[in-house]
Amino acid sequence: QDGAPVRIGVLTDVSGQFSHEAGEGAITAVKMAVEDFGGKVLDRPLEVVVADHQNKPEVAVSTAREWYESQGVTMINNLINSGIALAVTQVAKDEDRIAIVNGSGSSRLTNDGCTPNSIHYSYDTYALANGTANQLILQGMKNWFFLTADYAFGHALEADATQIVKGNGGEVSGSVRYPIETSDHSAFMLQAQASPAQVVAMAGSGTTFVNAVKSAAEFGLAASGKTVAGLLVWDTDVHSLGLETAQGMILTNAFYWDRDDATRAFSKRFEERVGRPPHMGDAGDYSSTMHYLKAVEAAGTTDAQKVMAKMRETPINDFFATNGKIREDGRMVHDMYVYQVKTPAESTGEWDILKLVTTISGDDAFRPLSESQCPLVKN
Amino acid sequence: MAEAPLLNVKGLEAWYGESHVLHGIDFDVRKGEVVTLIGRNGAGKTTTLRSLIGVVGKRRGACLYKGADLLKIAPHKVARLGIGYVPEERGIFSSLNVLENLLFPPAWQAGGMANDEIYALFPNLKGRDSTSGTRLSGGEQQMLAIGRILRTGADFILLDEPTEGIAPVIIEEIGAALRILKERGMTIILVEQNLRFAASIADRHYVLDQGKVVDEIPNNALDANMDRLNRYLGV
Amino acid sequence: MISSLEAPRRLRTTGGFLLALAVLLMIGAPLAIYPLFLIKILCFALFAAAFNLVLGYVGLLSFGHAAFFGGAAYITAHAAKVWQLPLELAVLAGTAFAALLGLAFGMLAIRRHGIYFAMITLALAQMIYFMAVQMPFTGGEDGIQAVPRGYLLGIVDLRNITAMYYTVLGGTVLGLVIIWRTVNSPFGHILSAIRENETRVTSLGLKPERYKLIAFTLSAALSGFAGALKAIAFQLASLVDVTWHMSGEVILMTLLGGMGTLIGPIVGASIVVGLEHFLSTSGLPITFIIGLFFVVCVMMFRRGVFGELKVLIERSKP
Amino acid sequence: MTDIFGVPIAVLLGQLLLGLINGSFYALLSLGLAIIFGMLNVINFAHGAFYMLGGFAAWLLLSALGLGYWETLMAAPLMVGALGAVVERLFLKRLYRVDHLYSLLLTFGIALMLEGLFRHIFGAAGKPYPIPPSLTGGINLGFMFLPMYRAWVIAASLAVCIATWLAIERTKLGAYLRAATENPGLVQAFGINVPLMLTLTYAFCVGLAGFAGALAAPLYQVSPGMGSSVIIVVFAVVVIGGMGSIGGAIVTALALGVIEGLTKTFYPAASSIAVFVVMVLVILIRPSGLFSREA
Amino acid sequence: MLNTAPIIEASALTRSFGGFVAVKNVDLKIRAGTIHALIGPNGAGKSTLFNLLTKFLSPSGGQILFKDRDITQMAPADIARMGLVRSFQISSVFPHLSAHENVRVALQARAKETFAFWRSNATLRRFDEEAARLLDSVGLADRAQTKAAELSYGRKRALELATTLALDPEVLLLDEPMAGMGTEDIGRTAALIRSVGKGRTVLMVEHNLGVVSDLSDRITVLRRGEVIAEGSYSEVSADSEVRKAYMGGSHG
Ligand SMILES: Nc1ncnc2c1ncn2[C@@H]1O[C@H](COP(=O)(O)OP(=O)(O)OP(=O)(O)O)[C@@H](O)[C@H]1O
Ligand SMILES: Nc1ncnc2c1ncn2[C@@H]1O[C@H](COP(=O)(O)OP(=O)(O)OP(=O)(O)O)[C@@H](O)[C@H]1O
Ligand SMILES: CC(C)C[C@H](N)C(=O)O
Ligand SMILES: [Mg+2]
Ligand SMILES: [Mg+2]
Repeated sequence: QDGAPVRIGVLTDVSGQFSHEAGEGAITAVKMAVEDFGGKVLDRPLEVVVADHQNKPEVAVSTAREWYESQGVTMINNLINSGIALAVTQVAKDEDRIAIVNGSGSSRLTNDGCTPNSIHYSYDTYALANGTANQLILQGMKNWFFLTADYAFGHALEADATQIVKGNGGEVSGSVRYPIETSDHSAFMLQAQASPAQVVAMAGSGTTFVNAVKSAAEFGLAASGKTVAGLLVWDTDVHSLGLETAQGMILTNAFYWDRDDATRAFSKRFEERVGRPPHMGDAGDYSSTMHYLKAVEAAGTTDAQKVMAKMRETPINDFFATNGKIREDGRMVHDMYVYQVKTPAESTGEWDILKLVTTISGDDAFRPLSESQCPLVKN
Repeated sequence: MAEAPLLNVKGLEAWYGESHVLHGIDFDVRKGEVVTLIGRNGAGKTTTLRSLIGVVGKRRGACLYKGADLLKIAPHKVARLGIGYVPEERGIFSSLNVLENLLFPPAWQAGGMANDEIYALFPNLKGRDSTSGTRLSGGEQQMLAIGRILRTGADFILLDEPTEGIAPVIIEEIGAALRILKERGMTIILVEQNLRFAASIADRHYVLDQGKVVDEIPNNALDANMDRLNRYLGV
Repeated sequence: MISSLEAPRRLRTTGGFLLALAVLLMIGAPLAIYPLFLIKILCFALFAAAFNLVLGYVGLLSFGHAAFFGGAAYITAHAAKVWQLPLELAVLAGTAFAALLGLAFGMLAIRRHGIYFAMITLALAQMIYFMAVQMPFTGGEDGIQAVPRGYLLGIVDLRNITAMYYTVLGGTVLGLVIIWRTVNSPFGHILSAIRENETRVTSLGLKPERYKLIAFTLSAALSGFAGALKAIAFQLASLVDVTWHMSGEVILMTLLGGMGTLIGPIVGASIVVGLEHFLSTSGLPITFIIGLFFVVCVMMFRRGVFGELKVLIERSKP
Repeated sequence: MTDIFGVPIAVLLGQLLLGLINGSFYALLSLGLAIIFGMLNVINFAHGAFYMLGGFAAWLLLSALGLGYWETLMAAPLMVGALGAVVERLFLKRLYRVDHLYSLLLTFGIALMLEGLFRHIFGAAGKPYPIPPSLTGGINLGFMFLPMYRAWVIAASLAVCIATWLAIERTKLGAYLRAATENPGLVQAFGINVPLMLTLTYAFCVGLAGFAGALAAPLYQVSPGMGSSVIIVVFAVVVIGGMGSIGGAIVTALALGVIEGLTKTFYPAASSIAVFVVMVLVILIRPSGLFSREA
Repeated sequence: MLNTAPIIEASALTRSFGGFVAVKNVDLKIRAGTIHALIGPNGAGKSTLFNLLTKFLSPSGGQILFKDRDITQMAPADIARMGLVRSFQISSVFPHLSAHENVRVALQARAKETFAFWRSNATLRRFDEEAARLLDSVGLADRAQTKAAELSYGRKRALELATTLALDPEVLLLDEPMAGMGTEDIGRTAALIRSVGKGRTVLMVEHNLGVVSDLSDRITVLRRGEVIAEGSYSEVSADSEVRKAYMGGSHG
């Protein structure tokens, strides 16, 4: 026990479809946190172990179990892919170790899937949909059209946004659900164009989302006076689309590298190692690892419940969050930001892509505890 | 005979995978001759023809044709020398119809038969143009296989058991056709089980056994050598 | 391909010896290797062996076996979690579902040959896949988690990983025995005759479709059984198991090990699962390497690892 | 304005046109696939990967060499075709004699390798390829806004498809190829250089996929996964049309594009399955496909 | 013997392919216990007629009675089960099974021991003796363990015959059983057909007129899908129509 290394696992998608939303970035971020922390905790060396779950839940579950049971891993971070995040958090509960999710966005992680051993840190679908919908309604755009990826994740985004739209007196004039394998969205663009909606909201992620935005540009949706909103947009998506295509899009994010001096300082170091600035997942990976290590130090043990308690009671103040706090459902509550994609003319660099529209305070951003179905929440 | 043979095969060996099938075949064919290869089942007759045309994997020896060694030139160039091949299994393409099968082999030389002549020779083929090649009856496929080679202008033809599965009347017709071809100066190697048929057109017979040429019998000496022949053929 | 129904005695003894060795190894394995990993190997070994029943012994290339494997996993997971059926019934439900699905697929596809068979099974499996994406009970791409493992026969607590391991081992051995029995039975004899020459079998007064359908259904059921065991052991059911990539992977396992042999698919499954596991922490591009394996295997060991071994044994002692 | 099941006729017309455009993509891809199957007896699972390569080739030529759209559209298929020739020479060639299971697995492996490699190098997110300035904007057809680029796509792909079809069906090349599948030795014995012909055919068909990829680059993100998402549908097209029937592949591709487009309008949830439903129905009724030679 | 009742009775049997009529209004009666030969020029429709009788092709018109039952609509496998079994013009064996196993498959089919997947292979041993006897009867006793694919062409034909006989059919349909056989094999096969023909009905297609004249009780001559003559060998070979259409000048 004494002197045995404390291990932190990064379980992520290194080579698959989510690799640009996690993968190398996540691994580097966690390693940076460990280095910045000094490479030791409780006088024991810190080690980072990494596995590529290949988006296969069994690989993730057996790796997680093996890590927790026999490799001395006390915390697993990142966990992209909602199916995997939901499964591994259950493993963490079974094994009484800790899992922190920065990759997956599924708000089920703090709802019906919550556990006392897991934290959903960086963002979730509820906060993203909520932020963007609120902002656009505020600007007076009350008539919405949804273009939704036809799977649980897309449905959740759409449902969360719809609730806000309707709750604020807006209306949804149409919604199409595109099968997740679709690469051609032109059929839906015609429908969107024919609808009276002011906002065309894209509830999806990844390549299909990117392709949908491309079609929107091609069919001149913006030119015909509609606003395109992305309900889950990563910086990397915007970069990959190019500003020409993505300009003007409204989106919500948990982090943007160019927000202030602190974010820029971290981002500079990160970019040197990865070749691109960090996005909300990377920043969350770093911040949460740091928070975890501090809690271990403070608790004087790696015991999961004691560390969890420490993490909950300590507010998070770093470049990522101001006064962030972890609720009993595992949600890390912090401010969220609504951005708009810059026009090519406004941009001064390759990654100079977003401009801030507004900040949403943490308490307004995330699903209120009163609506939670998490059994850990007593209400 | 002063004239050099058109084809001179020397020490031809051939293999199927690891099995050594021909163990040194020697024979020659002069221009305008009909020569048969006879022998029991499995003696290597078909393999000899296949070696000449280049569809056997591994070969050794020499097959000089008009001075060029057939073993040394690329398989697809053999036909361009005017050599035509009618395979034992007929080789009708099922994905092509009768007409396409007939027109299939490119005519590498002038002097081939016109389609009408071929139809006159094999009336069964007439009017069947759009039937899929292998839907023809066994005998009709044989006719098609011979017919398509006659189109190409080949003047040296390798025929592998052209009478198998053919009705007696048509065997007679094929015999007549071959005699006409011979008169036109065509050279033919014929592999045949039907001795009576072979005797009606051939000049000489080579007897094969276990991958070797074991005897040569001129056609006019056939009757005199019947006993010897029957011994070779295991009758 | 099996060359003959009755392997030479020497080979049979070697095969039997290897099998006994394998079973002994598997019984002792949890001492050395992480059990959950072994469970995964077992489940995929059974899946590949079941798949091989149709590919290797009937000569039908199914490109839709993921539907049985993954479909059964969903049903089992749902039965155990939502209907709260006892373990045995949940597994049975999954297996039965796969068998019915296999029967249905089979009835639609069995008369077709070669690539058409492969494509129909693929199309049908894709339908199952899209249903799994959209039906509420499957949880879409999230899948079903937190499936209770329950108690074997109401007594043995399967939350204990060792108990779980031996349960799966038992199930796998049972499945393999069924496959072995089928292949080496009068029925299996007819199957290989059908693979060799279907028309001739018809002319002998038998209806090949019926035999193929039974074999296909059995294969589907056993694939489902493998999927059901996996759902219980891993406590989840996911979309991955019903994708066409999974159907492709099981072909790889079978081919890699050696199709038409009983041990081949087991060897193949171990290699693929092991590779996946090893590569996950290697930092190498996994898809690329799996692809490379396909290519190398097709170009160099067409008979598969076990198949090549068998040939070596046959050659070494003439 | 009149509606059909709640869909305005104008939108419906638009959907038909868009379906046709998508169909013409399927046609380019399934054409090559059908020829490769029909002539080489190979089930080319790598077809999608070559399509992806076409896209990447275009992107690389643009971003690294600064070539213009038209140059890349010419060069990308050539590059992909050359790679195809290498693949055929090194691997496929040795598998013609064995069961087609093996060539299927080989090409499946190659597809995985290419996809894995490109994801490793270029990441999963994909790369943007802008619509060339000469083809931006659109035409207002009255019933819909048709982006110029899509009009160009349909024209270009149909022209290429028809030219290919003519080249194969109206010359003896088609007969040579079909015969070579059955009995390469004999075709060779008739004086035809079969190995060369097969290599060129594979290279050409794969080049067609590369052309489709380059053509698609401005429409869809150039990403490593772009091939694997269309390949299955394209397979279905070929099976429905009848393996090896070239005209059949083209007609079926267009028809399926339309069917898929219409399901996207009326019942989007089913649009991914529509193709497979059609496929199962067709195979049950006409086992070897709608346009195959055999009954 | 020639006066026994017909066991197969086909009437007005017709089959066309597209516009081409391969079998046209054929009436055929095969009497039980006879060896009946079917001859005719290439493409006359002999193999097609075989395919129709065994339902490997469906007739476009006409009716087939077998043992007084109408089998026109039956499936090929069921017809085989009723005792009407065929061999193929192009030899049709199970190439990777040994000769012994080839025959055993047929014995299994006859004994209906085909679905038992729970039973051991050992139950098949009971067929071994019978299989050996059959192989012996076609001269393959020493080849029992050879894979069918490795047998020479003539031996494959013999194996095909043994497999067909294993079903103990009442009626045997043989399509060119001698094709491709060497002279020695032809003699043996003819003797075999004669001996199995006792107590059975045999219908065969053959171009070897020596064999036909030697074996057959009755001959039907087909030309362009139609019956042009029927009778004993001497009757048929005397028919000038037949000589012109089929035999040619040198036979007789
Ligand atoms: N593809 C093959 N693979 C292996 N051995 C073969 C192959 N083809 C023929 N053989 C063997 O090669 C030998 C010679 O065969 P070949 O076909 O040349 O005989 P043949 O004289 O033409 O006989 P037949 O009169 O039966 O046609 C035979 O022993 C045969 O078994
Ligand atoms: N599936 C088919 N499609 C078109 N034509 C066919 C088909 N099957 C047979 N035929 C034609 O029907 C005729 C009769 O064929 P069949 O095979 O019965 O002849 P056969 O009497 O057995 O001749 P052979 O003695 O040459 O074997 C032939 O002209 C053949 O081309
Ligand atoms: C990568 C994410 C944006 C989406 C993914 N489905 C998840 O929830 O994990
Ligand atoms: Mg021969
Ligand atoms: Mg016939």
